[in-house]
Amino acid sequence: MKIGVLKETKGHETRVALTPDVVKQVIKKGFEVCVETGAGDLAAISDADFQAAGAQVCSKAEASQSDVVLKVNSFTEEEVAGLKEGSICISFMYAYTIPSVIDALNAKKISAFSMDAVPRISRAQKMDALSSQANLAGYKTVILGANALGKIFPLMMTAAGTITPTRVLIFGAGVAGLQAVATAKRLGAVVEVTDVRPETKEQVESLGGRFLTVEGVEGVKVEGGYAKEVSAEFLQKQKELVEAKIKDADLVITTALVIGKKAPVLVSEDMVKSMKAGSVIVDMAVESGGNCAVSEINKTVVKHGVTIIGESNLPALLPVNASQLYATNISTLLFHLADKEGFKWEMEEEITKGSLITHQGALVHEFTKTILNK
Amino acid sequence: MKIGVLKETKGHETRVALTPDVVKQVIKKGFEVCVETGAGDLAAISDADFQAAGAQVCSKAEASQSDVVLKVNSFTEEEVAGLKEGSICISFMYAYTIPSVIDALNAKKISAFSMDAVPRISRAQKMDALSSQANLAGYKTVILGANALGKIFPLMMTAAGTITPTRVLIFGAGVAGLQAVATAKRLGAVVEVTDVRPETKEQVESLGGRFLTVEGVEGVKVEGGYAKEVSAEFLQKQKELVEAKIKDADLVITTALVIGKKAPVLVSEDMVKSMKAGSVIVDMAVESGGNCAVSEINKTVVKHGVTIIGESNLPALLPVNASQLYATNISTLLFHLADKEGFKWEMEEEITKGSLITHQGALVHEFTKTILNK
Amino acid sequence: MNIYIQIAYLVASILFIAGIKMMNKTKEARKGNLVSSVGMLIAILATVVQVQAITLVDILGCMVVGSAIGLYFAYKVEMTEIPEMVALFNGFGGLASVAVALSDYWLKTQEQAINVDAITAVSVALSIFIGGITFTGSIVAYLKLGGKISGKPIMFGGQHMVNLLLLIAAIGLTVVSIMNQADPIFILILVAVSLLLGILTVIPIGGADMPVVISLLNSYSGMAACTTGFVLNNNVLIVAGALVGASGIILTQIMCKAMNRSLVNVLLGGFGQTASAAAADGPEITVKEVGVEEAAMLFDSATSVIVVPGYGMAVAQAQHVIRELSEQCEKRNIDFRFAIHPVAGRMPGHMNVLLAEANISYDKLIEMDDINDDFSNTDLVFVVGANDVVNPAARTNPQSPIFGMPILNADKARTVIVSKRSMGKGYAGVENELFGYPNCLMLFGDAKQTITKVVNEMKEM
Amino acid sequence: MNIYIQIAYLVASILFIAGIKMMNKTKEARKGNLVSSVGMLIAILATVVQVQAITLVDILGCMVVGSAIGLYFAYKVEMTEIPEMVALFNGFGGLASVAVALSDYWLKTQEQAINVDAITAVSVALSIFIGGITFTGSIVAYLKLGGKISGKPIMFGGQHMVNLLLLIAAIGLTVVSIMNQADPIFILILVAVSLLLGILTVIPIGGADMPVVISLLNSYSGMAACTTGFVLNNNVLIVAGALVGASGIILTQIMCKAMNRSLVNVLLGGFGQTASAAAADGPEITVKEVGVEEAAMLFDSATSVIVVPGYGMAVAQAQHVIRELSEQCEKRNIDFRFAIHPVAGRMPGHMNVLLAEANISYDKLIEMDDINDDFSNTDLVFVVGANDVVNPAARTNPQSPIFGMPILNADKARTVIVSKRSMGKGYAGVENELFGYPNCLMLFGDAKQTITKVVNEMKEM
Amino acid sequence: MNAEGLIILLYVLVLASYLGFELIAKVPPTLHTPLMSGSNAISGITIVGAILATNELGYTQLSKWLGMLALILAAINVAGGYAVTDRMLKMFKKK
Amino acid sequence: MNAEGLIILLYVLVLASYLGFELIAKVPPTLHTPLMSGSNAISGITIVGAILATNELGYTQLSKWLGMLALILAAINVAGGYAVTDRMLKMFKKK
Ligand SMILES: NC(=O)c1ccc[n+]([C@@H]2O[C@H](COP(=O)([O-])OP(=O)(O)OC[C@H]3O[C@@H](n4cnc5c(N)ncnc54)[C@H](OP(=O)(O)O)[C@@H]3O)[C@@H](O)[C@H]2O)c1
Ligand SMILES: NC(=O)c1ccc[n+]([C@@H]2O[C@H](COP(=O)([O-])OP(=O)(O)OC[C@H]3O[C@@H](n4cnc5c(N)ncnc54)[C@H](OP(=O)(O)O)[C@@H]3O)[C@@H](O)[C@H]2O)c1
Ligand SMILES: NC(=O)c1ccc[n+]([C@@H]2O[C@H](COP(=O)([O-])OP(=O)(O)OC[C@H]3O[C@@H](n4cnc5c(N)ncnc54)[C@H](O)[C@@H]3O)[C@@H](O)[C@H]2O)c1
Ligand SMILES: NC(=O)c1ccc[n+]([C@@H]2O[C@H](COP(=O)([O-])OP(=O)(O)OC[C@H]3O[C@@H](n4cnc5c(N)ncnc54)[C@H](O)[C@@H]3O)[C@@H](O)[C@H]2O)c1
Repeated sequence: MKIGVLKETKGHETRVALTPDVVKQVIKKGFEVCVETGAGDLAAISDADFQAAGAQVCSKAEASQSDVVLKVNSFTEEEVAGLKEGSICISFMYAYTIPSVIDALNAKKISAFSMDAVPRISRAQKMDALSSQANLAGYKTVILGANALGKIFPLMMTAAGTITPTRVLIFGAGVAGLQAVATAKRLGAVVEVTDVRPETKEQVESLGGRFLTVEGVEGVKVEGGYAKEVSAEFLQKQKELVEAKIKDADLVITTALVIGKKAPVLVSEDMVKSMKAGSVIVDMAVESGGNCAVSEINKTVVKHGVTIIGESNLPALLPVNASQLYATNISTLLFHLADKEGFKWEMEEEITKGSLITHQGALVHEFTKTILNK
Repeated sequence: MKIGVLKETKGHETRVALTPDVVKQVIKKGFEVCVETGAGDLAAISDADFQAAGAQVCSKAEASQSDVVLKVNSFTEEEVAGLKEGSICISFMYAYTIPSVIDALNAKKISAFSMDAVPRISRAQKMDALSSQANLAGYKTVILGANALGKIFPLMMTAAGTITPTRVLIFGAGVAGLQAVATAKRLGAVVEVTDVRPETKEQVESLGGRFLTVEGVEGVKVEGGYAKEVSAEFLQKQKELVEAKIKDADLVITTALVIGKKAPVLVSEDMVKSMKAGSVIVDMAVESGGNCAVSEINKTVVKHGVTIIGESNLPALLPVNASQLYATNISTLLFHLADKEGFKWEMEEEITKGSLITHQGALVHEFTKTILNK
Repeated sequence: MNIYIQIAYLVASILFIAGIKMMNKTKEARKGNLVSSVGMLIAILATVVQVQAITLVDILGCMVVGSAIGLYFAYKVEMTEIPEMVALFNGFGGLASVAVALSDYWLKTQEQAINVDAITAVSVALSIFIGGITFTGSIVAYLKLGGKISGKPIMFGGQHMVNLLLLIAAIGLTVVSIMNQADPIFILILVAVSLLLGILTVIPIGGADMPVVISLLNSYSGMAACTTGFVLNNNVLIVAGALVGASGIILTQIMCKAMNRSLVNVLLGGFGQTASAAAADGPEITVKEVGVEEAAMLFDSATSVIVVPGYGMAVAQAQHVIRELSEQCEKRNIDFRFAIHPVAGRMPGHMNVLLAEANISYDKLIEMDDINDDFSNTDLVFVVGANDVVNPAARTNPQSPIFGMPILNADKARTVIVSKRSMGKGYAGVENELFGYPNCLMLFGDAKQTITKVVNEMKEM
Repeated sequence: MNIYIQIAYLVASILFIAGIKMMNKTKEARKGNLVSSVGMLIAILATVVQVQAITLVDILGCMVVGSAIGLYFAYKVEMTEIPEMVALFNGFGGLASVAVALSDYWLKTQEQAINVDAITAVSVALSIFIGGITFTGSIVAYLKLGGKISGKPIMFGGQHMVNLLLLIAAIGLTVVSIMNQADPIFILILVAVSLLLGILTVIPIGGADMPVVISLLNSYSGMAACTTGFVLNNNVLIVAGALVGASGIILTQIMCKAMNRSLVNVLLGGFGQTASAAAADGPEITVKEVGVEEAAMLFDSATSVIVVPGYGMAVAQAQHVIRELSEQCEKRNIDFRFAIHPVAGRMPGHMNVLLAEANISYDKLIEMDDINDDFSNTDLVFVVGANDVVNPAARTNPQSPIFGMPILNADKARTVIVSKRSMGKGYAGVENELFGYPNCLMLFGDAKQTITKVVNEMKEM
Repeated sequence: MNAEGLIILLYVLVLASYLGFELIAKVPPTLHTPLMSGSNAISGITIVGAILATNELGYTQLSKWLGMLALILAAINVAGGYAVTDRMLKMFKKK
Repeated sequence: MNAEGLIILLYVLVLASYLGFELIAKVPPTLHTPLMSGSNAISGITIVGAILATNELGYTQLSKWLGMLALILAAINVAGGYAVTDRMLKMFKKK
């Protein structure tokens, strides 16, 4: 089977779906690999590197005609047009956001697997691109914040006076949030975290962060690691707690996402106003509408004296590592679904079932169907 | 006595010579303070903040007419024109670089003290603005590098593979270099350092860095904490050592300055070529000519696949802390030289003697005279 | 008595003291045992030279037979059976004291028909009483440990009452026997009562507590020897017996403390059940617990150690004390590495962050794939607050939610110690059968606290 | 002898043992002294009840006089003079032994004109010999310590030879006196020889070594009492004397080790000069060293501790073990903080970075200006590898290159312990006279290594 | 035995017991079992009594038989005890 | 004294000395001086001998005088020794 890797077309994207190391593994398994010229340029991987690893370097058209085509970001309608009828494609899709692409895929009977839909079960952890990318994003968000901030993170007692440590307030202690805690803490900041899931308290503390516990209120139902239902009372109390804390914060990082929904607004404009001049907010959820009311996508804006960073594609700022991890994720999924003879199509198997979006001209993914009401 | 604080005019400058906290102290000592409007804007200090601290906020002209005028960067000829005849000014000057300004100062019989000329003796440590700013610069250089680098600093073993730690190579273990070691180390990098002064080995190791020891060669004479003479043989051996190491480095930071001279070129263009694609160099000495052969002042350039950052004013990227520390430095010097009744003019006193550049219409600073051959 | 013999006894006593003192230190312990055995030899020789030539044959014969039996068993037993063996030997020692005291008493009161003085008589009674308890108690302990009878505590109502009554009876019998020295029946009943009491005090005790019991009985046998010394007016018996009696009590107390029990409980007998840490639900996993001292010993005697850190290490913030552990091991030239599972903890790189904070060199952190083959050659794996990442169900049980997840082969090591607070489950919420494996020992308690204790133990070794 | 009296003596012996044992622990020491004094009371009472009514008055009279003198001096002396006082008391004890032995001997050989057996005679001679040395040796020590004679070692050629000859003479005199018990001259010469030997062995010893000498003489006085026990065939004297004799020797050895000298040197007499840790150059600073045990004790008994870290902490990478120290202190509810000097280390914030790495909470780090007034209320300041930042010359000596630099007022604390490797200078290259202050103790050695030892000591307390 | 004799034996007993306590107070846990076993061997000192008891004529008398029984048992205790302790301690030798 | 008696006294001596060694082995340095002083007071046990020696009639005899001298000295040692030790130890009390 021939695997094609396309150069990303989305603005700001720097990642590439396979890296030379992983290409070698893919070839070892008996696949052929063909990479679009310049695909790795922005991730510091040259065409020569790919060739050295055993891949062919070819034109976009040629790569698109492979049996399986890999990408990081979802395929556009034009890209789908270039694909072979009945072929297979794998990438992040967030399928519920792109109904027209789904139609295009179905029209060409292309089977599409989505990386973001791989179920988060234990044995699929190696394919969990959401985690791998969120982890990097969590690190990067702190570096971005540290870079934008007019002060240093650690406490420092010097001859010219004492510099107080930067106070970082983090919303959401998922994968990205936790890595942000760890990174900010290493750099010497005082880190406070709020989350709706009670078990995150222990996790945050295990990294040296302080958890803002909403006292005396229950009302959070957790299902499969995700907060399913949060009572209004809880949210109100949480907001009051946060409002008191955000005034002192130098850097605010928001990471709260709810899959398939608009991100909750956690930092209102009033809160922004209450913050100190010169402080910084990094909104990681800006692509799904933002956790901060005044963040703007892919822009750094200054509002009420506060710098608000709305970078939508943080992993793309770490192209080397992000590509490396994504390549492992996607190749692991590939090896799980297929061998050199072809795909296994075990339609009832959990991972296949969870990640397959379109197949034989139909939208088969339950969750996407629900959201799109199809 | 009335103290004036001017808004900085140099491009990229964000600092301000006094901060509200320090203004309070100055006023407590019996001085009057008058700050140019908008002086603190870029350091997140509003005019209102200054007023709250007891300072008047006034026009540039008015502030310039104070008995003592404070700035961060050296006064320009135009600024000197606005000063009162026979008044006193204090700022960083690097006097040997600005003969024309010196003439202007002398013409108006202005006594100028330079912060960079304060002798680095124990009791003057609180006035040591070189140290306080270099320290911040050392931190910032790592943050800049981390932000520009396409990978993360720490070792990370994840389900999607292991990310190897970033290798940071630092040239020069002065104040800035050491802080860079500390910061890179905390973020999880593997840090290697080269310096000509042998005692820096212990200092680097005390921060967890590895020191690249040039084996079997002596030839470094240290005087007053500065390397005075380095043998050619030593430099050659050091270069060979570094050439071997720089190939593996992801981030190179150069901090080697020699006061009153052009900075030594430590990273040649060949070395840059030998580096991996995607790696980053931050040249802290870019203002004095650069430690890297291909760095450009105030620009970030990509050469041979390597990103080279030539930011000349790193402390200005941390305006809050940089202003805070600088204000302490400059006010401490002020209190040392004067009380509310006026200046003491103890001309033989070490600090006065060391930092006074012009006085009563003449250039009186020995070192500056030597360099300018006056 | 000949002065030289007396001096020999004094020398023997000194050698016993020196021997015990040397057995305090790991390095000198073996020499200490030798020293004390030389003392014993001297004491025996000094005694043998006193005997009549005509009985010498009997004496040597008995000694040869006894020694042969003793040596045979000492060298034949499996290493794992040593505790039983010690118990058995100890019982013989107790019975020997009974026999000596009875012999002397019988000789005087029955055969020579003289009345012995009260002090001697009381000594005889004490010797019989303590020796008798030691004998049967040790035999029961021997049987329990060897699995020849059930290790479970055997209890019945009023046990304490019966013991008390027997004790009172023993005192009464002593008094009566002194009054009527001509009639041997009382002293014989005393023998029977002591033997019974020995059985009754030990049967209610569970198998896991046997080491403490043996230590206590060892102390008793010393006391029995000591009282025999009073019977025979012999200093070396008094010194050696008192030494053993006192040191045995202290040792028992130390062991009790290590097991969280009070000596009073032990002395009263019937100090009950083994603490059994049963799993909360699901298929019951029977685990073996290990104490901090034993854990320290296991580290001390290992040549290679792999630490598997997990989320529990992060929760306990045990990383710093683990570094101390690594320092202790490195001091002993033990190969010490960390096996980092890719999803250990709750975020990617969780373990890396914490171990870096504790200043553990990157070289020591080995990826799963690189270390997984090394586990089978490793003496000791120390699992610190990890659970799912070492759960063999991921390899073997297709029903398990973690089936298919690659895991660290911790179970393949010679010995595994798991530090966690309870039988609580990990993130995936599944039982971990590793904990019940024969090579796995549980070190319960907060990781930071228990490891601190282990490190302290190691520092003292 | 009456059995009750004997039992009383036994009880007294037990109380002495218990008392000494309790004096091992700071908390129980005072009670231990009481326990041993009760033992003494019992022993005295048990003896007094034996005496004839007619001599009772003499005895009570002498005891009252003696006790009054003893108590008077005990309560009168200045605290600083206590060592002399102990030496003096000790000398009296030695002389008392001489007198008792001589009295008994005189009574028997001269007044009752009987020949005593060899064992008793040898005991008498030993008693006189040891007691005599103890007496004059203690008196010399008393005089030296009190400054009544020069504390300098007084030496002359052939000193060792003279001592050896006197020793041989003493042995000869003993033998001869046993042969000719009727002639008291030999035993009287023996008295003179012992007294002389006591003087000669102590005069060559310098004043600084006197504590060791007193400890040794204390041990001798115990031995003298012990031999007196042999003379009088009295167990309590033997037990108490032997206890003191043995414990004194061990104590002497411990003290020697703390002072880096060998016991052999001490026993031979003339073990000379004080070791003085002199500074390399510049004005000589005389410092007091402290051992890890004592340092641990000082921590243990402090209620507030401030740590002053400096560049040496960074070099030694001692931050982690300092965290352990802080944990030990916090366990004891000792207020534990860090005073961070703004230029400690070699870069701004050097200490901050390292202490953060060791996970020390930011709250514990106090800026110089905020903590400088607290030093005078602090029990213990622990300076770890800092030098310039605590150098009082910055305040007092306008010639010093660091004059005018603000420093941490470590010297104001009740006690200062300085951990550094040697008398090496700091960055500024100047001598630090703090190290010679009376409240300052030097803990020499690599900071990480020594503090680890201190922490280990504390864990065992 | 008279009271005088008893007293002196009590001295010995008390001192030896005290010494026993002191000696063990600091033994590392690893050595608990060997120490127990080693001191068990010492408690076989009864063998001295057993020899004296066997030092009888006339096999018809119980005291003789008891003595011989004691002697065999004590010999087992002593020989076996020392040997097994030694075996245990041999294992502590570092490889 | 006969050899028999000597032997038993030697037992006592040996055991007590050993005990003395063991008891002191771990004393913290702060307690060195008080311990020295306290055990010095114990060594005043000679007072028992002194009492027995004073228990003589006839002041004309040297043995009596020596006894009284001994008794006074020993009493000084005992009373002064305990008192001074106590004073020292009082200072160790935690504030
Ligand atoms: N790394 C990631 O990115 C990530 C993200 C999300 C989920 N996960 C999942 O998390 C799991 C990680 O496995 P793991 O082995 O590291 O952890 P784990 O399976 O969650 O087990 C942690 C164990 O630590 C013990 N523990 C908790 N606190 C302790 C303390 N103070 N002292 C001692 N022990 C303590 C708990 O047992 P007791 O309660 O008995 O003490 C628990 O069994 C995997 O299932 C993985 O899939 C990982
Ligand atoms: N912070 C800054 O920005 C900066 C920058 C440049 C210069 N300085 C200067 O550096 C000095 C800092 O003062 P400081 O008190 O921190 O340090 P210091 O005065 O330099 O003294 C450090 C001491 O640490 C001891 N030491 C070295 N290694 C040790 C080890 N392994 N274990 C124990 N002790 C060790 C040394 O004594 P031994 O050799 O006897 O062990 C030395 O006396 C000031 O004079 C300051 O002006 C500071
Ligand atoms: N294979 C695995 O087992 C695996 C791998 C990765 C993640 N996970 C789990 O998946 C879950 C989600 O991880 P993620 O990083 O994708 O999270 P996410 O990006 O979906 O959400 C980020 C965090 O924001 C929090 N949040 C939501 N609403 C909030 C509000 N109003 N205020 C504050 N916080 C709010 C969430 O609770 C979550 O912790 C976690 O439980 C994680 O442990 C499991
Ligand atoms: N008050 C004080 O005591 C005080 C305060 C601050 C700094 N200092 C001392 O001043 C000195 C200089 O500090 P700085 O930060 O201003 O240094 P700097 O900026 O002048 O130089 C930076 C470093 O570059 C090194 N360097 C020079 N040529 C080099 C080459 N060819 N290769 C590699 N490295 C080279 C220098 O040795 C120095 O360590 C240090 O000794 C420092 O400790 C003293």
